[in-house]
Amino acid sequence: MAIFLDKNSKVIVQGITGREGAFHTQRMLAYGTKIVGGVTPGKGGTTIESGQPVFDTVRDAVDATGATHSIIFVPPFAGADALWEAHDAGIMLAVCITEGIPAHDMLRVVNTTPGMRIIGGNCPGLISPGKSLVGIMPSHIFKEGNVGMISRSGTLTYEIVDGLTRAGFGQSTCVGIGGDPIIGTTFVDCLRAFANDAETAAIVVAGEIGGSDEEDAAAFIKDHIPDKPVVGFIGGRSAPEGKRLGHAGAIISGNTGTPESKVKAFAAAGVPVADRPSEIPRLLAERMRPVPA
Amino acid sequence: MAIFLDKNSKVIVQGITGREGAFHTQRMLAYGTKIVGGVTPGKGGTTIESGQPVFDTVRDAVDATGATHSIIFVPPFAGADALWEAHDAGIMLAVCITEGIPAHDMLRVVNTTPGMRIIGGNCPGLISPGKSLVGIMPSHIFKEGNVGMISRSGTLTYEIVDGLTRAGFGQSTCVGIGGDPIIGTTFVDCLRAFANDAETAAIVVAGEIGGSDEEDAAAFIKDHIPDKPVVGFIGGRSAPEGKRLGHAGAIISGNTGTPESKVKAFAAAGVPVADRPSEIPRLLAERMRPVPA
Amino acid sequence: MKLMEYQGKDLFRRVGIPTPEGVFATTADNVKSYLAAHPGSWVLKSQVLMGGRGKAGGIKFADDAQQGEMLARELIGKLLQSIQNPAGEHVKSLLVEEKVDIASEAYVSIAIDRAAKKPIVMVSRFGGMDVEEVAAKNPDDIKKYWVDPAAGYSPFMGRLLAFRAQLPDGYRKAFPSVLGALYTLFMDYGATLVEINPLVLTKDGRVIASDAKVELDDSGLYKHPDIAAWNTAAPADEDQAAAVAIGLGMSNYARFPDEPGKPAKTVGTIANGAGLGMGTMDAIGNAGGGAANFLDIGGGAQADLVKKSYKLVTSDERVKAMFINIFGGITRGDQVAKGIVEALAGDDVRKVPLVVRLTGTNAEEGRAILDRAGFVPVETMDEGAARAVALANGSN
Amino acid sequence: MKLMEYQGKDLFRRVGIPTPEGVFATTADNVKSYLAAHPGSWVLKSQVLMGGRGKAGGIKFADDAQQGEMLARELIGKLLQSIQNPAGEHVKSLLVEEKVDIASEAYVSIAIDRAAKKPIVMVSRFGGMDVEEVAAKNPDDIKKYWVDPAAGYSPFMGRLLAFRAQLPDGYRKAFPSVLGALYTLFMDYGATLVEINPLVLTKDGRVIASDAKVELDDSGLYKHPDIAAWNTAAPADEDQAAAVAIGLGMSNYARFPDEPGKPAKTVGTIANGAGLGMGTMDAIGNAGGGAANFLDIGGGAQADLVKKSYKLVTSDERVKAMFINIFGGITRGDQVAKGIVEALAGDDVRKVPLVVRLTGTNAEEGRAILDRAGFVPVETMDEGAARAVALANGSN
Repeated sequence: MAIFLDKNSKVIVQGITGREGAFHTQRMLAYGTKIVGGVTPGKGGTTIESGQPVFDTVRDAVDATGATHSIIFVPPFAGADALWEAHDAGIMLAVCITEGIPAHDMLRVVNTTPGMRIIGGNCPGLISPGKSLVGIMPSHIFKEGNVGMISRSGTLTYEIVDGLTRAGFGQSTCVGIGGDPIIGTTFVDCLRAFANDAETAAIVVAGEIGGSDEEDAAAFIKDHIPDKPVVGFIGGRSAPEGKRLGHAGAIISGNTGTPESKVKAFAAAGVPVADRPSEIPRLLAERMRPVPA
Repeated sequence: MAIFLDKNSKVIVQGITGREGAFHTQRMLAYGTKIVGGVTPGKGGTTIESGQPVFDTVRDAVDATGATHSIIFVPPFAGADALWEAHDAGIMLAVCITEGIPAHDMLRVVNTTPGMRIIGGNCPGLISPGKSLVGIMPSHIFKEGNVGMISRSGTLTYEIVDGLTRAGFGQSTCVGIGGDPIIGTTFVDCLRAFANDAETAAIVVAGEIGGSDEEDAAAFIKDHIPDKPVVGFIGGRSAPEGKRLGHAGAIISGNTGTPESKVKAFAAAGVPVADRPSEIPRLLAERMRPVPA
Repeated sequence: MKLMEYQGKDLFRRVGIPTPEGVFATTADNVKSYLAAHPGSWVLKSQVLMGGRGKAGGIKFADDAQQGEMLARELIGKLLQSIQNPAGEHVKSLLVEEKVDIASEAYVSIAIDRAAKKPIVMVSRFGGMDVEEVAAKNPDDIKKYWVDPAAGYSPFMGRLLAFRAQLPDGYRKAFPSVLGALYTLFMDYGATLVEINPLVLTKDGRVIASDAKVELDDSGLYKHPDIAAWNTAAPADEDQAAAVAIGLGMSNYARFPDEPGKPAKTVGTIANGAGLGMGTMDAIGNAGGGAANFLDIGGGAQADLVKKSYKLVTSDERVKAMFINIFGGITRGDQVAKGIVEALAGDDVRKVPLVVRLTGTNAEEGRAILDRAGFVPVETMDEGAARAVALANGSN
Repeated sequence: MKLMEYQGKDLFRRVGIPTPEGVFATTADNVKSYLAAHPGSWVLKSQVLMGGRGKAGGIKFADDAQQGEMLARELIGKLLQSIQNPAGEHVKSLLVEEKVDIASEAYVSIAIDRAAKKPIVMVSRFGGMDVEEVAAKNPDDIKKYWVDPAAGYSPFMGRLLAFRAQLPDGYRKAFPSVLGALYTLFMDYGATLVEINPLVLTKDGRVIASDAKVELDDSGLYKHPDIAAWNTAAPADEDQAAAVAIGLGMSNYARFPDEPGKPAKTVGTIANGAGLGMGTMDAIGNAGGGAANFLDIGGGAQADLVKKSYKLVTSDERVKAMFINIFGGITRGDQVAKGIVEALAGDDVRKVPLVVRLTGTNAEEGRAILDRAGFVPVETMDEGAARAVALANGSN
């Protein structure tokens, strides 16, 4: 059944009449996502061209449609507000596309929205190929299958997924968790879900330098995922130390977050780390057809 | 087994070397309460005269003694801090004697200490007669028995309990919930516990004018306590409207919190309201030996 | 602590809530010179704490300096009386404000919901009138929202309330930030109530707090010494001031005015604890008498405070007898007894027939002290109340 | 945004953290006149962002105005170099501070713990030295506490940390409030790091922040326009300034210095998304080349930004070839292609051999645009990287 998102998930779009919101609403609808409405304060009572109703508030939208999922396209200063509004209305999973939400806003949000899963912010979203897309990924590169994919980056995910699909590895669910310092859902959260998902047979973890998410992921894999092959990747391994590269996470200083530390952690968990995205399908193939004991 | 407190509950005293803390520690020990230590920052490593160890922090005290209950004697400005420290250390029930803690401090505390029961502030505490006293009540007036008692006031509780004991009605547990605007444990919380307590056969609810706690209690009794007799009392029924009397709760304005509203709510729940404390034993006696149907 | 309108608006401006242009005035000359310098239409608003100020004639309109001066002379010193406040309140100062062109009036407030243990926000599109009347007639005209104090306020709450309460469109842009500022005030200053009624939408599209009602938690006032000083400068209530003067809390003493058709308030009461204090009043009532006051000496009172309390209660000339009712917990009977004996020994107190009931912590020591002074306490509250009422009525 | 020490201490004073007496100076004359007016022993501290300032000779002591002027002349304009910062940093200003008599030095900091999603407080009784060394030698000498941001800071946390870290007794009274103020700064100004190293206990019993290290979250800077202006006034990093100048985020562009023993940094890179940007650098490395830079055009970039990015990267004279690697999501291939064509058509850019890889959203439209300009993109990232490295090495 994939994780976090299946074909019956009812989705609303916060910021549905904005430029990005409107554009991606159509893409998601085209993919088959059950978009049941959207929210733009002041435009309640109208409908967008494709027929979905617009509401003034998330509560109105949830009351009228029974939506459980939301995808958020709002300016950075309104990101925390949008997440709190989603939580207040009983949304169960919110994908926050917005980039540049202040870290302290997110710090308060993630500690005060119990029971709601947040993906992102600053993430490409979530796709369960063949079922539903709640995100901004170019959907045509994905293919239904049994590989779970998690990544801190958007475009690097596309690069890797493209390779997987071309090599014949379809995906159960792909989650872009986002590259901001404080994000709602971590590698470990996703790994826990994949570990329990019958439709996921193998997992790709695409990390980056900086932070300790990859080390935490490796520890979790070692302890809790003995039976599903996992392949890793670390972006930014050639970066000189002390340089901040786009994602606030991607900065190396001291001994934490170095490529060496991450590769070592993955190795200790029995997870091979690809040197380049194009190697991932091969590493996966070797592990998905194990030699019988 | 009474509610909230039994003879095995391990108790620490926050502010054990202060004037009030030291005085009541001895009274509680004399009653048989398992006081296993106390906290006074800077006096860690010492012991009080009766032999209980003093710690610098609540964490130290809990780590060393395994205490689950705490009683707090600190100045008002330190009240919230003491409650947060108790929560941080894993205390399960904290009795806050301190009077005059700012309402907004308590507002934040009660919303950020999940899993810890707070009794008070501005309350006389908790006693399960014959078992343990975590409070400042004059213990000699209490007697072990099967009447549960809840009150917003300290001294009025003594008045009522004294009457109960003289009339032969012992008590399972007596809880002084405190008279401040924001308190940790309400009438309804106590009623829920008494409803499920095999050792409690009847309940006395001593309310006051102001607020809506009595109305809430009446509604709960009506819906959830069909089988145990309950007797009510409302203090301040002769007060003119609009006067603030000591307890911040005890102010009448508009139609909320009037004696009439409270008496009516109790009547609707089948709860007789005594006109004076001395009537309570009689009302209880009538209901505890019901005429066979 | 209740703030006057001009004080509330001072706080409003600190957090960025728009208020009308204007000036605070304590004399008619103030008003005259301000209006002379600022031609236009102005409102003179009496600064009192009581409700029903408008109906009582406390608000006037002036179009020039001369008219303003005349009306100010009329208002300052005037006794305003309303149905809610038959005793009335003297006007000591005015707030002079621009007369705005009103397009719409809304109601907004934040208070502490004791049961939910959360701040409750209430919004109605029917502002400018008695909100309790609105609530009674059509409760659905008032929309409510409970804020989680851990997460705090976020603008969607303002949007949600504005939409649900159907505030006119003109409010929508400003409302979430006005409410946010009001929430900041509520939290930062430890308010128990902040209310804007009306929150005006002007014809030129501004959203302005036309009135301000702010009540602060007395227990939190120590965090705001500047505001606590406002209170000292102008005590709102004589009883509160008297209580504070002898070292009691502001709410530990209250006198009760005589009520037509009820027994005269001739019995003074002192008890320890608010609950027992109320119970003692009630007992006087049950015995057919009238309690002249409520006085709670609090927990752990020393002899000196008991003595001062005795003096305070007997300073009310109506008091013909006194009932002191103590059930010792933190309070120790010996200290109370000592205080009583000292009070009665002093030359500076008015002596009235006294009934004492003393039980609980150190009651025996206390009884021994009273015994040495030749005084025999009663056994129960009911007995003490009956005896005090009889003494007040001239029996012995 | 990293703050200089004097800027960090400005914030310290705003929240009430005690700092040494002193003055900020940009000239030797400033120093001279201040010391002349304030006799005593003073420290001259170079205001730079790099670590290891003391070992690099950036801190001097002066006992009178003449000595102070001389040392200030020496320091201002000096290039400080340390092991951490071999490139070094020029001193443009000094902080002149009272020389305090040190009884003890502690370490305290608050940072964001990404994994716990909470602020983490770290305290050690070994202050005044490299805390990473302390952590490496004896991790237990650093005590940690994770604050629940919903509940916020409460003084017990400071007491707990002071006791656990065994700070000398002299700290105990002041520490909980200093830490509380530091937490206020951390939250109110959206800091990602606040650090006091050392927090000095003086011989006369004062607790003073002797140094200040503050890093603010760039995304939250818009809430503090006054501080954001500090940054504009003195950009800390040329690359950041260049990025902001063309409309990119501060962290979207970074040049990499040449490293001994590694391939020369001759390949410029542009990609969309930080992840792909890093992947592109890595691919250059894997192909045996050296990426001269990282440049992420972000999501949804328009043609104009692509053009400006091209110009920025080629302004680095080391760049001999360029690899533009786009996997369209929000970013649309046609806009990127349009930007490339416009850039190459302009007279104001340095032209270097270019490799483009274009796939994802509107890739076909983009390829058509490139096609019309006579340009054929490569198919894969690996292929593109290999080709760009070859071009940079002079092959074709």
